[in-house]
Amino acid sequence: MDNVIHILYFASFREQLGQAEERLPASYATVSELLAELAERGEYWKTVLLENQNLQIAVNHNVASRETSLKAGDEVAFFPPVTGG
Amino acid sequence: MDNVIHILYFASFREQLGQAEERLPASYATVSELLAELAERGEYWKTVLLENQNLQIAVNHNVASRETSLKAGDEVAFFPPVTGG
Amino acid sequence: MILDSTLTPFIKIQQHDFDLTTEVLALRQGHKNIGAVVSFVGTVRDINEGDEVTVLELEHYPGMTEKALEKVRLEAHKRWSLEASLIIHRIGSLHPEDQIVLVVAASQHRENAFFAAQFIMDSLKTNAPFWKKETLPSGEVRWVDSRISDSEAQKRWKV
Amino acid sequence: MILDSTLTPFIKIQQHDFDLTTEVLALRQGHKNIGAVVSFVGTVRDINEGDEVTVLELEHYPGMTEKALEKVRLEAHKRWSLEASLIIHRIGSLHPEDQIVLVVAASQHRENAFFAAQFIMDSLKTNAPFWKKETLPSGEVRWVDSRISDSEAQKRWKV
Repeated sequence: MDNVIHILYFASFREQLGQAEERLPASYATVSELLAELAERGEYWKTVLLENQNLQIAVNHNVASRETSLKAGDEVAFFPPVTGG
Repeated sequence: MDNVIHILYFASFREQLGQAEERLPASYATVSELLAELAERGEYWKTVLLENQNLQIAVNHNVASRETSLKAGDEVAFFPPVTGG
Repeated sequence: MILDSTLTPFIKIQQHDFDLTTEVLALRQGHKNIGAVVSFVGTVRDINEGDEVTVLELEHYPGMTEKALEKVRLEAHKRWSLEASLIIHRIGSLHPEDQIVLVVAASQHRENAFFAAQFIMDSLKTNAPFWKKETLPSGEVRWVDSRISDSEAQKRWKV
Repeated sequence: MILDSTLTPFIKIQQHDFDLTTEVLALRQGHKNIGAVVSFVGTVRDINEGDEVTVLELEHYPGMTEKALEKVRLEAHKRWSLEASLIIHRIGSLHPEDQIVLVVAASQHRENAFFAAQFIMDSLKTNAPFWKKETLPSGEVRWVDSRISDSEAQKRWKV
């Protein structure tokens, strides 16, 4: 297991943030801490993710929340409300 | 228009009464009067039709009741509860 | 006096089988605003009332059946905003796993199609003049009893 | 750590189209006690939010999608006595009138199949990670907004 977390962005988030995935060191205890770090990248990241009341989160393919804890090897996904079917 | 009513029996009624249809003079004011006349044929007719609480009645393809009035040319059908689908 | 049964391509009483894909495609034809299609297929079960069934014979009242089904179909269109709907019911000799009945309801959004299809089936079960007779492996032949649960199901629609 | 998505032939995420008859027949195979089969097909409407749509692009989250759908399917089996069920969802570029999604629920009696199919669709709409992007005739491309009515519909199941 690498000492990283794998982050995925889907749909409008992927387009707005200009990337589909990235790897970061596994140095965040919770999703909230990770979001705070990402928001440091600028206003756009802050608006799309941290301050987005409709932000959807999954950790290792399970629905998660900002309080969900993270560990090395985790896959974290951020995406807007789903619209399939 | 003939001066008769056309009577149909379906499913178990047809088998129990041994006939699928018949014509009778149009001399019954209501379904009830017709049923009383048919019951005169014997215990079997009385049991299957007149005294049958589950008797279903249609007049001219519309759901009807014992109170429905009859006139020459009418088609009256007697049958048990339906079981399609 | 008998009125002609309503002539409609959306009610079919037939001995031969039906194909789900074909029927649904034909029904959708020309309705580009359909977003939801709910289909119900009733099939012959191999067991009824605990007994094995080898043949299921379907009898109906020609004329009244079509009229009763068209009434149910139009009522469904009135209650829910359907774009299209279809009822096919087979008659004659059927066997386990055969298709008996098809109801299709199509609407813009799924809720209407679901409710309409369920309403049509519940109504058909209690109002359409069809009768089933089943043959058991012993050769015994018996008429199928109507299910109390069917008339209960129909009541919720407050017809 | 990522768990393998549940391997099941009853969840399919695919680009190619599906055939209703073929899928329903395959699902019924070997279940002789099925008496009711409810199928839902979602199709691409030519109009959304008042605008004509020329292309609908479906994106998903591979791995999580299968897991979310299998969870919904198993929950439906637990709540209603299903004999079999199936979910197919297409991804990629679709056009008006194309089929998007298929849900099939099969049970002994019709009520369970109806409720289960509706539950699966409501759950899929709110829980499965799919996203739609539509192209208008002007060339404008926009992400489809989630419908409030979908999350309302899901609430009635009290998951």
